Parts: sequence; structure tokens; C-alpha cells
Amino acid sequence: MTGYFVRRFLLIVPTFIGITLLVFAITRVVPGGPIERLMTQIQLGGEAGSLHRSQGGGTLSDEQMAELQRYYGFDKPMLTSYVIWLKKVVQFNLGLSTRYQDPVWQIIKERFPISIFYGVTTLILTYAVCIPLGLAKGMYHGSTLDSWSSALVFLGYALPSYVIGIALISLFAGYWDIFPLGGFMSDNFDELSSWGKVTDIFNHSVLPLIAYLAGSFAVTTLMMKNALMDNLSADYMRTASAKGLSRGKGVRNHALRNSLIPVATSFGNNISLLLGGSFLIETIFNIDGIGLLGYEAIIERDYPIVMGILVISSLLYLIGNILSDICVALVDPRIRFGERGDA
Amino acid sequence: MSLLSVQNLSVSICGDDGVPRELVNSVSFDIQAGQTLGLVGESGCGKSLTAMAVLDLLPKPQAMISKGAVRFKEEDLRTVSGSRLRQIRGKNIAVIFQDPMTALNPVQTVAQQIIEVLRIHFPKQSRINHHDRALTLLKEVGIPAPEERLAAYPHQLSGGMRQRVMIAMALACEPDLLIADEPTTALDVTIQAQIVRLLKKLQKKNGMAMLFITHDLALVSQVSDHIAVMYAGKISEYGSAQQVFSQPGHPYTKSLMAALPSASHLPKSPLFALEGQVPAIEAMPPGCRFANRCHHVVDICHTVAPSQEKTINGTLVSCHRWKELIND
Amino acid sequence: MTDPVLKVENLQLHFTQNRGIFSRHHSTVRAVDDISFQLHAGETLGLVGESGCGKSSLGKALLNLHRPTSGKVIFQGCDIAGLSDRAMRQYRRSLQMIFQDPFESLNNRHTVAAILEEPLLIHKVGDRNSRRHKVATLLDLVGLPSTAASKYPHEFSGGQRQRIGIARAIALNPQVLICDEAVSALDVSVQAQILNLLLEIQNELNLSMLFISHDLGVVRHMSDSIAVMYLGQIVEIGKADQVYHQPRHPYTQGLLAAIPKIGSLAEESSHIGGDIPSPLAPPSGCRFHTRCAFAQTDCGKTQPSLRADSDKHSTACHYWENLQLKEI
Amino acid sequence: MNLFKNPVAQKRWQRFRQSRRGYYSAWILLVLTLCSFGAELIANNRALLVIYEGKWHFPIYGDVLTGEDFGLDYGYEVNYRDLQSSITGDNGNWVLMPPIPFSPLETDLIAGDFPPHAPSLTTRHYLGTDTSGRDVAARLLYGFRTAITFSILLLVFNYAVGVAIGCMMGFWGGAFDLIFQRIIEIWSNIPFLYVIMIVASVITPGFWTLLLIMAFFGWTSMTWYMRTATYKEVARDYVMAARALGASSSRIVFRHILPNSVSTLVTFVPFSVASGITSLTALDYLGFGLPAPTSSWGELLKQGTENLESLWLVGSVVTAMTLILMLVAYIGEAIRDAYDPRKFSFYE
Amino acid sequence: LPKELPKDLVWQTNNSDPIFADPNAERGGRFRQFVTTFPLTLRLVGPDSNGSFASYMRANNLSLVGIHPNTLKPIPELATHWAFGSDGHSIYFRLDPDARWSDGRPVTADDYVFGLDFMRSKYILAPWYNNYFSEIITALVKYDDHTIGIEGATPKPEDEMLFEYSVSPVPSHFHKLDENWVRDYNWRIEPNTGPYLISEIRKGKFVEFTRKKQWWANDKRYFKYRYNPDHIRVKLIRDLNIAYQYFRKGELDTFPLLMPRFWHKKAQGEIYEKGYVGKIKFYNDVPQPISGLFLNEDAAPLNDKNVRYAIAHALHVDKVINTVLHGDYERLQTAHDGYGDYTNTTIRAREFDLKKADDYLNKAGWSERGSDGIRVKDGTALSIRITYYNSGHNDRLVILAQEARKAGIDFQLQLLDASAAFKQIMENKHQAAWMGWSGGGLSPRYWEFYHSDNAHKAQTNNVTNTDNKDLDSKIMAYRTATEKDTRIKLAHELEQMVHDQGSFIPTFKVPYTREAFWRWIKLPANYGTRTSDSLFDPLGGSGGLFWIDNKLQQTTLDAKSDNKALPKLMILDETWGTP
Ligand SMILES: Nc1ncnc2c1ncn2[C@@H]1O[C@H](COP(=O)(O)OP(=O)(O)OP(=O)(O)O)[C@@H](O)[C@H]1O
Ligand SMILES: Nc1ncnc2c1ncn2[C@@H]1O[C@H](COP(=O)(O)OP(=O)(O)OP(=O)(O)O)[C@@H](O)[C@H]1O
Ligand SMILES: [Mg+2]
Ligand SMILES: [Mg+2]
Repeated sequence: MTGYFVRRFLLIVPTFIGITLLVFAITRVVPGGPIERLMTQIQLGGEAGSLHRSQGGGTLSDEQMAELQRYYGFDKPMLTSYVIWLKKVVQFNLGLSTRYQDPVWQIIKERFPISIFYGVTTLILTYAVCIPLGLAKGMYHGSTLDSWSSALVFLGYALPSYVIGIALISLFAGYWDIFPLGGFMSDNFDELSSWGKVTDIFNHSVLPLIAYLAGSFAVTTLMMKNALMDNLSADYMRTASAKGLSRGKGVRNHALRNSLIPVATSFGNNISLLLGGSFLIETIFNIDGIGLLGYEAIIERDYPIVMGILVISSLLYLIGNILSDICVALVDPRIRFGERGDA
Repeated sequence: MSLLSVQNLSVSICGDDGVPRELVNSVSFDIQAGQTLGLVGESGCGKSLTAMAVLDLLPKPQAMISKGAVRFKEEDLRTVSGSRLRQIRGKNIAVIFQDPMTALNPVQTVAQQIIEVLRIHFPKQSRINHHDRALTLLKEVGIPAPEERLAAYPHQLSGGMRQRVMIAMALACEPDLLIADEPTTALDVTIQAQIVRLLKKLQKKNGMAMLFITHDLALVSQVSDHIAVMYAGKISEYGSAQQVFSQPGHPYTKSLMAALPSASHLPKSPLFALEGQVPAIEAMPPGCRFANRCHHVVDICHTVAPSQEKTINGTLVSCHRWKELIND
Repeated sequence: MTDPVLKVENLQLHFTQNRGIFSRHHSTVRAVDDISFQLHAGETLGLVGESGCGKSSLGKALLNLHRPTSGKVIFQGCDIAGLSDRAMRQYRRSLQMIFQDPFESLNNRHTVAAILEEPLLIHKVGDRNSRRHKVATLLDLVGLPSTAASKYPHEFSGGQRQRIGIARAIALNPQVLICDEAVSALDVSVQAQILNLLLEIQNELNLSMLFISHDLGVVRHMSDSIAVMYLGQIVEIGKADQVYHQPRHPYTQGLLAAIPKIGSLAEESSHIGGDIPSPLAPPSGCRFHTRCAFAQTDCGKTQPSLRADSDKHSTACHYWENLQLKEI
Repeated sequence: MNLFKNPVAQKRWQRFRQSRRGYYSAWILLVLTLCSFGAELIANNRALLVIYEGKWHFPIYGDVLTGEDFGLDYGYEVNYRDLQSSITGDNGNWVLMPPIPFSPLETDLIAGDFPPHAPSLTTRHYLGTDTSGRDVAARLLYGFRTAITFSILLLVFNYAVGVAIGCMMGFWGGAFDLIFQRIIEIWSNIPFLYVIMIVASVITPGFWTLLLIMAFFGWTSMTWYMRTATYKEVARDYVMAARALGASSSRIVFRHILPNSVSTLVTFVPFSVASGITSLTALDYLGFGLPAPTSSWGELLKQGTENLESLWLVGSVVTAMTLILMLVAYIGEAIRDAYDPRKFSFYE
Repeated sequence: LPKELPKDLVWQTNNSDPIFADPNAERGGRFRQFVTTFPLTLRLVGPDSNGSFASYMRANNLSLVGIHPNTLKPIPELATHWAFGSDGHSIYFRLDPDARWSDGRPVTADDYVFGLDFMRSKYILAPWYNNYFSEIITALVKYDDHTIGIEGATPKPEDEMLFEYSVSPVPSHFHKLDENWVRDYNWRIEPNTGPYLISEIRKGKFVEFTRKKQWWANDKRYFKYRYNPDHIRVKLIRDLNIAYQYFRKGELDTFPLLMPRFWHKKAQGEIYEKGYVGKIKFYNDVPQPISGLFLNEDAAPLNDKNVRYAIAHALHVDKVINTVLHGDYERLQTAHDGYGDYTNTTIRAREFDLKKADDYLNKAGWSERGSDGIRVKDGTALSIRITYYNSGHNDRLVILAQEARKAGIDFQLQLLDASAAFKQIMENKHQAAWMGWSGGGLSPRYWEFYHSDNAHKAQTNNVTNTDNKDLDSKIMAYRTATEKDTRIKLAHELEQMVHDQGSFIPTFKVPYTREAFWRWIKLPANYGTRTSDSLFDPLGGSGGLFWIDNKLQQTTLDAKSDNKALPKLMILDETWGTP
């Protein structure tokens, strides 16, 4: 299998090129690129502030248009620009944001800590809750605990996270004033003691975390429960009992690992979500995360950022997929990837 | 005092419709320390269920012991606390399961699974001790290259090897009673002989008792002191091995003997085979359960269930006509 | 003499195993190592041997379920290696296998009826009604009640499942049947029933069988010739009577001596001692030399080839002529 | 019904019924779905029946009837609610309105108040109106029809494609698997919104366009689960047994591997239906969804979150969503129980 | 422009108009506002310099001449005096020698010379500016350190020239113009001439301005008592609803309540009842954005004037105003409302009138109705696709579409995101566009919108593709006229022609501002000025009039924590307009 995984890692390269090339091509056909955006801004300025009011409108000459195209890199054929872009990426240069004029990498980097904080916390909390909960539900299938926890996780799943977010803010920050309204930390963060900093971040993260988490329990919990139920009736569980293991221990030592296989499958996917974050939640809680950055970049056609985030997220995703397979292979020794082929 | 005493044990299982069916019906037997009870019978007659019922290893919530008593060393296993039962399991009473393919955890190595039972019952010993013990056990059951096999996963082993791993696991704590559910079915005769010899040696050394389930009459005649023949959830004949084999009292036992291919049969000639089938559990006749296949059937057989009677040579037989048949 | 139905030439099947996910160590198991034999129409070849010696692997290789590493399988004069997908399916129709493991080889999600109907569906045999009818007949043939049809495999005992497997294998009236431990899970009376059934079918259809079993009594009863395997190789092959009564290879002798017989214990002295060598690292020279009571120094160096005598009784032993032959 | 003659199906049905929660959920969902498909008869501004001057009209089906047809002075479609109050009683004229006498597109603006109007029995807006004065109950009902149809079609498509491809990947393994994995990886990185924008700039995206776009992206996630499940199943003996029978690959996949992976599949059904509903809602919420004035939950949700003080908006749509998603989830649970022939059992 | 300063110039200034700030104003405090998107740059020109934050940046730079917000007469800012050249298209300015950049350097004529070069530079990547400052402003001459002359392309009325032929000074000592300028100067704080300077930026959080200690214009007539808070903190809050929560909690000082739903539904409750927060509705008088439905005359059936008229009569704008807009907005009657004398007040926008719509449609041959009530002609239904980009306008369009059905017209609503919509419209691929153009300037503009030079072409503002020779010649006449009266007359005629053309259907205007503010924010006695867009604009020509009352803040907060009621604070001001 080593060979298989080595191949998989090598295959990241063509896949990565495939992904970026495709998206690069798409950005060329999406209506309303940066130039059109620029014109929109100038001419429709109506609601947002305006430049010298009398100066709107007017047409641009072809050279001026060409100049703008050159500036935004649309002057060359798609493939040529792609190759140029790719060459820079290989040198760890993701280019400049067309909106912020800052290096894309720096913009993304600034948002890393926040996104990672929420991503990792959500991931950990999800697994920390779902696996035990799934276990308990599987072991006590049909019990009141099972019924009610199902109802609860489904409720969390069914409520849109932004609705939860808005409701939480309105109640706990607006009405009762228990938690801050938003942001990742207070404005005076730097002046706080280190303990103060911790509680500050904690206070700020409670509500968004709830909004993030509420919907994420259901899938994993159910997956865990179903897998466990499949395994509980397996013969090796009888063997475990015959050895003198208590039910709980039997489940923990034997059924658990077998039941983790489907959960392990989704692990890689979740890794790439580390950097995701929901822009709606980020908007509501005023969190400057990658989700929002990505969404805005897409809406505002900031292609260098779109591509920059794509580079990182697709790499994470590709590696995550391999990690998934490794996890599955680690958990289940019967699975041996890439070693079949006979009919 | 017998080591294990099973009295009127009945096991029922709920079907999909939720109706419980008694698949094992009033089974009684005793096993003395150091002795072996062979349990033979039609496949599907409830041997495994009986064996599992001793340790209450039945699938919950469908299966349950509907009545009867199981006493082990004066303790009623049906009423002891859960923790006590767990102490007994694996340490005092160990089980070799019939199906080694699924009875082993597919995601744990052989070593992990063997060592686990040692860890449960000898938590104070060191890991190295356990490991050594596991190695010895594998050697004892005749697994080649035991060092390497310890690190193997079950799917990497042949059926025979898995079976031997199961045996090694069961023997790990030198139990007082070993329930062996077809322990050598998957093995070739040389290994079978080796295992049987091993079991006997342990029996001699530790006074281990065995409940030995098998289809192999020859084998059972060699290992058992007593034999119980089961048919359709009931014990049809029960007695010392020698008596049962030399003078079977029940027509079912007789037909089993006759079905055995032996040197006296011409190769490829038809063997004696019982006609008909075991009645479906849903439609058990009120009388003798063997009646529809019995060559010696009389009217009463269809209506009255025969009770267990002690025959002249000390075996217990459930047949209305044992007196006529025992001397056939 | 007619052409053989199935001819196997120098068949090899190797498995590679690695140890961890990332480890570079492969170890190769030569599960089937250079095996040749022929099977004629209406004949049965018994295959015996230690567990793990590669019997099942051989069977699977014949069906191309594991693609042979090298060698040829020639069915009715046609090398199956070159078959197209469709031809392969036709080939498999004529060559059926009863799998060793009755628990794993039945699809848990299918009812018995579906399982038995499947081969008929695959090869488009009959219409709906006739298929149903056939299923009922098959169930009856293997001695299962007709109510079994709507049940799932997990509701059956091992023996019952094995019978389902048999019924499935004979559903298509194959020309060659590979019985991998087809009856080892059965009690003697059912076993007799099945054996009779197999013999009957064989007579009727002029079926050839590869009969894999641990039970030498059964093998002798069923087979025209017997092959004895040891660590992936055939060490002795010949007419059933000859192999059974005049075993030449020391391993065959040990095997036969280990057969339990009712009433008498197997001889202590004749058992084959020593550990089975690891198939991952088989001994050089004669693979049996590590355990052979008669081993000479050159046994460890040169590998004996199968030498046939006039009776087509072949043995792979340098010295069999010199060994003291035992009549059994 | 033939389905129920089959003993297997019967058993499954039996088991399905045994999980009460799922069983009742299925009924409720079925009733709701049927209701939404007959939504025209439940929520409409056209009358179910008008008897006018001895003539019977069924305005829901058929041509538009104008005010002039009923002796009123306007040439556009008659307002049946007004008609009801004005003509009922005299010379046998009679108007029968549906229980919710509003069409989901109709803006009913109440004098002296600005939309959104609060729920009220007298105005017959049982769940109030949205910010343009459209009846929330009617919009919920019609929106549900769209959502459930959408997600079920999406589910069917995603499963058909995802499962087929996932199975093939797991089954053939090797190069096929490797290459298809890469294709899927590339596929799932396409920015969804751009595709929608591209499509939207060419045509106004309607139900089918959106469905197609969503399906275009949706099938990939299923493939991963199926692939793993297939890998596991293929290695098992019963697959080998099927091969030995001469079963074709497709047969092995569809008859053996699929049914054995069904618990994986079914586990995801509720989530897929739910995600169908939520993603449509989310798209509408973001303004990339169905064109106005289509009844959509997303639009209601957006209005609701923007008008939190009009609690009936957010309340009714969130309740509806939660209810449906929970029903679906419960049904999924029950289906799983029904399909898994092993009952829940354990050893202790 | 002549090489030497003409001798016969009549220098004008204005130091006599009433001041509009309140002498009671107190300095100090920190004023807190919010924006929904963080600025992408601090540059004043170049890409992305036009976001919602730009007004803060621009307002911190004074012009040569300002407009008095009430009298609308010119007032001195950076220039103390101005004079008009005899050629009719040049102006001369005398710069205020007191004027200083924030780094203390004096503002001199060189900064203006550089300013023009700067605006013409390719490096700033602002082609519209490039165009404007080459084509409209043709020359700038420095006569001495504090005197400059500017020449524009065409003669114009004097007051318009004052504002249109104006150049802003750019600190030449600060800028280095090269191809990296856009990137290098993205976050650099340019020295400015206004009262505040950015003192702190926390990206993604807030920007804080601090008042200059010694601002050079502190005691100038029109700047006295203004720009009172010491600090202005502009927080980033991305969601309007959440921003309102901040305001409710007192973390923001003011909140705009223009949207009906905020004014009527959200801005209720204790804080208002108990008088901690006040509400004000203030009518102003400023040019209105040109918002409405633009019908593309190139897209059938809109090439038929009758159809266009019919659509106008089928558009029930009043119903929208009276329902979803809570009666808050008003009907925009013409494209150019709020231009004072230029506005042709005799024109009324076409009313919702099914009868008329019917007549026009019959005339156009759309007399038959299909089974669904929609008109058909030759088998095609009368269906108009309306492109729009603001999902917040769904409510309005939905009602319009409902009502239009009565006339037998089907509206298909196509919502696109702003860039995509704009691209479609700019490429004339739309049928009807629901949009608004920023209003502004001192007089209406017609050429961009209605001249046939711009019709049937991509990337022009003539999105209706109006192509009318009569209109063309009148537009040219209007463009070249310099007499204000002539221009007004022409504008009135043009407006009538545009109305007759029927390709633009005006919809809404909002002639007031509405805001909520915490009690401690004090407004001047007359609250605001005629041209106040917002009363709480801390900067800008008409802004910076309020101040923070520290004592009152304490009182309010104490009252709030004690739950004590203060007098209710609800202001309606109709000085500059009436509902
Ligand atoms: N979990 C179960 N659910 C339903 N029926 C069961 C279950 N386990 C066993 N049975 C039924 O109980 C009967 C007895 O089963 P058991 O396994 O004890 O047979 P056995 O005597 O061990 O047969 P074999 O020799 O083939 O192993 C069988 O008919 C089987 O169908
Ligand atoms: N899929 C596989 N992958 C790797 N090794 C295998 C595989 N299947 C079998 N082996 C190895 O091949 C050897 C022969 O196995 P096989 O199952 O053919 O033995 P057998 O003779 O049928 O034994 P038994 O009598 O116990 O069934 C064993 O060492 C086994 O570990
Ligand atoms: Mg059994
Ligand atoms: Mg085998």
C-alpha cells in the first residue's frame, strides 16, 4: 500500500493543476469581472458615497480599456496567464489582491488564526461530542436518551446556522448582555492580562461556536450510531463478552474501532473545512475569517484571492482525502487500497 | 458435586414478529471436573444455543433463557451479579466459538486479542508476561511462525489458524470449564489430533472440564466421558460415551451411527441417510419430535412427548420404545 | 482415455502481504506452488492437507477468483486465462464451487430464495415460475424446509447455511464442482444426505468433483483419486484406494494415522511432530523435511519432484521406496 | 399491492412500522407532501367553486375569469374574496373559497397597516403576511412543494450518479479509482457560485436549471461513502461466491454490494433530503435561487431574519423547516431499521 | 490660459452668508459610527477607492470653494477668492496662505499643479479621472505661490464652473508616482487639509480619526464650531441588523433609520420611550438619484412608444409606496428632482391607470389576452424581463408585477448580482433595468443618458438606447449654453421630451433623512442644513455640526441603569421640505 499512497501524493500535482486550471478558466467567463466591477462602482455609486458627483459615467477609450485589462492580467490568452500564475504559485507567490492591493498570502495569513481557531475547535468539539454520543445512542438504542438526543441533534441540524446566530446574538448579547455582540476579541485585547485574554476570546467565541456546532452534530452522531449498531451484534462482540469484558469495555475496545471506519472516511473532508467557516456566521458575528474573505472575493471577483484560497483549500482537501484513506486503512486492516484489479 | 449442572434449560428467541420461540427445550446435563461431555446432534438443533446459554452469551434482547437453572461450582449463573459473571467468563469458563471467521475482531491483531483476555483476568502481570504467554499459547496450539502470527490480523490467517487462535484465547486463563463449540471443524486431522491431545493434557493437568460440541462422532467418542445427543432442541439420549456408542437407545442416535462413512462402506456407495426433515420450530409436533423421521414410530409417538428414562446401562433416553430398540 | 475436463498445469498463486501501511516489507505466501493435475469427467479428486496449505486457494484459482500468478488452467481444452468476460462467466457456470465458510459466503441481505435463484437469473435459466419451482426443489434436495426460502442466512445454523451454499452451487448443473469443506460443518446424518446427494448428481450429470476436506473418511468415500497437499504443493496423488491404503509419503502416513476412530484413540506414536513451517518462509528442499521422521540430509537441499509409478500413483519424496510401508 | 405480497418487503414494512416515530413521521410527511401538491385547492385566491346566475364555475382550473364575467366593472381577473362578500346570498349566487383564500403570489395589503401583517383570524392570514403582504401560510405551502420536489429529485439524481460512480470506483479499484477520484476532486473544487452566476447571466435560473446545477455538484459526496463501502464489501467472500456463479460486475454491484451498503446509503437519505431543502433555501437566502416571486422558504427566512420583530415570519418558516427536517430524519432512521435484517442486538 | 494673470479680474469671495454651525457646540469625546465593509484602501483615487468608506476620506480634504449648504452660494475653503476669465471657461483662484497639510507644510499652487498631473497619470489607474482631467479640465497654471488659474473645455454658467472646473491639491512631497503607486499607497495615510487625520487602523475592526490639534481652518467663518468630537471611530459591522444591536446597546452613537422597516418596526421600545435615544426625521433638498425602470428601446416590444407608455401606466408605484414602503418614500416625478430651478415641476410621472394602459396596448396591437390574462400578439405573450441587482427590492417588484398583471403585462424578474447585472445592462442585453444612477451635480445631465451618440453601444450610460434626433439637437444646445436661464429653459424642455420618450419610468425619491441618536449627541438649533444627507455626518461640507455632551451622557447612562425615564425625544423638521 505504500506504493499506493506515494502515488496518491504524486497525483496531487496533476489534480491540483486540474483544479486550478478549471477555476482559472471559469473566472474568465464569469460575468462582471474586476473591470466591470470598477465601472459598476463608479457609475452606480448612488447609494454608497460617490466620487465628485459630476464625474460619473463617460466611456473609456480602447487603450484605457486595454490598460485596465493589462493591469488585471486579462490581456494575455487564458493559458498563458495561467502558466504565469502557476509559476508564481510555485515560488510561493499568490499575487496581489485586486481589491486590497496586498499580497494574497498576507491577507489569507492574517485570517488564518481565527479560522483555524474556529475550525479546530469545531472539529474537536464535534468529534468529542459525536463519538461518545453516537456510542451511547447505539448502546442504548430505543431508550429515552436515544430518542431525545436524536430529536435534539436533528433540531440543531434543522435550524439554519445563521438563524441560530442571529437569535443567539439578539438574546444573549442584545437582550441579556451576557456575551459580546461579535468580533474575535475586544478592542482593548492587547491591554488585557493573559488570563483576561483567554476569557476574552472565550467570551467572544461562545456564541459563534454554538452557531457553528449546532448543525454539525447530527451527521457524525448518526453515522457513529449506525455503524456501532452494525457492530454490536457482530460475533466478535460475543467473543469479547466471553472473555469477561463488560459491555461498555467491549464496546470501547472492539466495536468502537470498527465503528470508526465510516467516521474516518469523512475525516479528510472535515480537515478541509478547517479553513472553511461559514461566511454568514462570520458576517453576523463580525469575524474576519477565511469564509467571509472567500465569499466576498467570489462576489467581488477578486480573482487572485479566489485562486489563492483555492490553492490552500484544494491542497488541504487533497491531502485530507489521502489522510482519510490512511485513516481508514489504519482503522481497518482489511482494506487495502489500490491492490485489486482482477475481475 | 458436579462442576456445571444445567437443569431444564430452555432458550427462546424472538422472531421478527416478536413471538418468542423455544429453540432449546428443557435441556439438563452435568459435567464433573476433569471430565468431558460431548454434545452431538443435527446441525441447527440448538447445541450452540445451549452452550451459549450457560454463560448467557445470547444476543440480547431477542434471545433469553426462558427457564431452567445453570449452576457452576454451586453458584447459580442466572442470578449472580454481572461483575461476578464477567469474572467467571474467560477465567473459569472459556468458550471456543464455532465460527472463527467472525468471532475474531477484524481490526485487532491476534496478539491484542489474546493478550486482552489475560489483561482482564490478570491485570497485575506485566505486558511482557502476557506477550510471552500469548506466544506460548500460539505455539501450543500449533501455529507456525507464532511470532509473526501474533502481529497478523485475522483476515490474514487461514480458517484453521483462526480457529487455533480462538482456542489459544480460550485456553489463556486455564479455565475450569471449556465450552468448545466445534473447535476442530476447520482443522485437518493432524492438527485436530494435536489440539485434542492438548486439550486432554490440560484436562489432566488442571482438571479442566469440557463441553465439547462436534459433528465428528469418532472424535467425540475419543474425547468424551459422557455424551448428549440432541435433536430439535431436546436431548434425546444422554449417557456415558461408551454406553451410548456401543448400545444406542434412541433411534436418532442409531441413525447417526449408521450414517458414518467407514471402511466397511464401499466408496461412492450411498450412505445411510435419514429421510425427511426436522419439523419447523413453528410447527413442533406435540409428541416425539423425531417421530416423522423414525423407522420405529408408533401412534403414541405422535401424540405424547416421551419423557427421559434411565435405561439398563445407565443412559437417559427419551423414547417410548427404547426398551425394544436398545438391544437391536 | 478421454481428454480430461479440467487440466491444471504448473499452477501458482502467490499472495503478497505487507505488514504496516507504510512498511516496505512484502512477504509472499506461495499459497499454491506449482501444482498440476487432471480431472476427468465423472471423476472425483479428493484434496486433503493441513489447514492453510492452500487448498481453498487452489479452488479459487481454478475459478479465476484469484488470478493465478502463473500456470495454466485448461477447461475442455481451452485455457481460461485468455477468456473474455463473457466466456469467463460461461466457464464459471460449468465450474461451481461450494465455499468453505458458510457464514461469509452468503449475502446477508438476501433471502435464501434470492440466493438460490441468483445463479438461475444470471444464466437466464427458465422463467419466473420454473425458477421458483427449482428453488423449492433445491431446498428439498439439501434437506431444508420450504419455509427457509423467505429467511435470511443469519437465521440459520452453520450446517444449514452450508446446505444453502451447496444448493446454490448445484443449481446450474455444473460439470465440475469444487467442494471446499462442503460437509465439514454438518452433522453426520445431514452429511450423509449431502454426500448421497452429491454422488447422485455426479452420476446423473457425469459431474467431476474436486473434493476438499479434512475428513479423510469422507474423502475416501467420495473420491476416485486423492491428492495430498502440503505447504502449497502436492506431495502425493493417486487412486483413492492406493493413497488411502498404501500411503507412500510420510506426511500422508501421518495424516492417515491421525484419523480418529470410534472407540480407539489414534496412535500416539504416529503423529507428525514439530511445528508447521511458516508459509511465508517455507523450508528449502523438501518442504516436509523439518517434520519428517525419515528426513535425510539432502532432503533439506533438493526439492523432490512428483514421481509417478505405473499406476499413476505419484509421490514427491526422495526416499519413499525405502520407507517402511504401513498397511492401513 | 404487489409490493406487500413479497415476503421480504413485508418484513421490511413490518420493521418499518415497528419504529413508531419513523412510521408516523412518514405518514405526516406524506400527508404534507400530498397537501402541497394539492396546494392550489388549499391556498388560492381563486374560488374552488362559484355559482353565479345559475352557472357553475371552477376557476382554479380553466381560463381567467374577469370582473366583467361577474357583472363587475373591471377587465382583469376577478377578486374572488370580494366577490364572495359581495354576491353571496343573492339569487343563489355562491362562492366557495379554499381554506387559505390567498394565492402565494398575491399581495394582500390591509388598509391602515403596513406589511408584514401579523397573523390574524379575521384577515384570514393565519400565519400573517410577508413584507410584501403575501400570505405566509400559502407561501410556506407552495414553498414546501418546491423544496420537497427539488430535494427528492436532487436526491434521486445524486444517489443514482454518486452511488453508481462510487461503486465503480470501489469495485474496479486500481487506475479507474485513482483517475475518477482525481476527477471528483477537481469537480468538487469548482466554485459553485460562479457557475450559478454564469448560468444566471444567460437565463433566469428556474427550478430545473437550479436542480441541474445542484445535481452537477451534489453527486460527489456520495461517491466517497460508496467507494469505501464497496471496497469493504468487495473483499468479502459472498462477493467471491457471486463471482463464482458467473455474476456480471453490474450484478455484483447492484444485487450484492449495494444492498449490503444500504445502511450507509440510507443513513444519508435524510441528510440528503434535508440538504436539498436547506441548500435551496440558502440559495434563495443569498439571492441566487429561484426568481421572485416564486414561493420559497429561503426568501421567507431572509425576510424573517431581517424582521426579527415580526416574529411570525421567522417563526413559521423555521418551525416548518425544523419540522420537515426532523420528520425526514426520523423516517431515515426507520428505513435503516427496516433495511437492516439484523435487529438491534448485543451481547452482555 | 494667459501666461500672466489677467489684470481685469473681478475677485469675489463670500464672507457674509449666515453661519450654519451652533456656537454652543462643545469640543471633545469620541463619536462612534459603523460601516458594513472595511475600506479596501486609503487612497482617494484608483481601484476600490470608491467604497462606503471613501466619503470619510474625501471629506477630510477641502475643496477650493465650497457650497454654502443653505444658500447654495460659493464659500471659501482652500481658496479665499475666485474670479472668472473673460473666455467663459476659465477660473482663477487665490489660495488661502493659512492652508496647511496635516504634516504642517503649506498648501501652495504647486500642489495644484501636481494635482492635475496626478489626476492625469496613468499610474493611478483611474481612467475616468484621467479622462475628466484631460478632456474637461484642459489646463492649470500657477501664477504665483498662491494664485492659480484653471481652464475647462466648454463655457458654463459660473456657479457650475466653480465646482466642475476644480482641482484638488495633492501633496507632491508625499507621492512618488510610478507603476507601483496603486499598491504602495494603498494603506498610506496621505497628508490632508481637513479637520481630522486617521490615527489608528485595525484592519477588519475599525478606523479611528483624530482631530488635528491645530487645524489651520479652526477659526474660519464657515468652519468654526464644527467638527467637534476629538475622535471618530468607524467600526466595521457587517450586518445591518447586528449593527442595530450595537446601537441599542449604546456602542454606537447614531443609527440611520432611512429604511421603513427600521424606522417603523425596529426603532421602538424602551430606549425610545424613556428618552435615552432620540429619533429625528429631517427633510432636506438635494438632487435625487435617478431611480426607476429603464426600458431598452432596442428590445422588442419596447421599441413601441405605446408599449412603454402602457408599462408606465401599469406600474403601480403608489401602491408600493403606500404599502411596503410604509408611505415613507415619494414618487419621483422626473429624472431630475432636487435640482432647484432646473427641475421641471410641471411634469407628473405617469400614474397607475389601467384604462390608459389598456388604450395604449390596444393601439400597439396587444389587445388580446391569453387564458392566463396576459396579453398576446401573434402568439407571443407580453412579457417583460426586468433585470435588477438588489434583492432588497424584491418586495417592490413583486407588487408591481402583481399589479401589472391586471393590465395584462407579465413581468419576469431577473435578479443578478450587481456586477453581472451591470455587465448585462452595459452590453444592452437587458430588456428593462431596475436601477438607480447616482444623482448629483448642480444641473441635470442629458447627453450621457439620452444622446444617440451613446445609443446602441456597449459601456455607455444610454441604457435605454434612446435615439431621437430632436432630442440630440436639444441636448447639444443645452450643453453649449452658458446662460443659466437658457439652460434652465432648455432643461425643462428636455425633461418634457424625455418624459414623452417614455423610456425611463421614474419611481421613488426620499427627500429626507431619518436617524436615531443617543441623547448625548447634541444637534444645532436648526438640526441640519438644506443639503444635509445625514445629520450625523461628522465630516464634509454640510457635516460636523453636532457635538457630544459629556454631562448628558453620564445623565443618560445613569438614568438608563436606574431605569428612569427622561423626556421623549422625537423631532420632525420640515424647514427644507414637507411630506
Ligand atoms: N439469532 C438468532 N435468531 C433467530 N434464530 C436463531 C438465532 N440463532 C440461532 N437461531 C436458530 O436456533 C436454532 C439452533 O441454533 P444453533 O446455532 O444452536 O444450532 P447448532 O446446533 O449449533 O447447529 P450447528 O451444528 O449447525 O452449529 C437454529 O435453528 C437457528 O435457526
Ligand atoms: N486473500 C489472501 N491474502 C493473503 N494471503 C492469503 C489470502 N488467502 C489465503 N492466504 C494465505 O494462503 C495460505 C493458504 O490459504 P488457504 O485458505 O488456501 O488454506 P486452506 O488449505 O484452504 O486452509 P483451511 O483448510 O484452513 O481452509 C494461507 O497461509 C493463508 O494465510
Ligand atoms: Mg452451532
Ligand atoms: Mg480452506
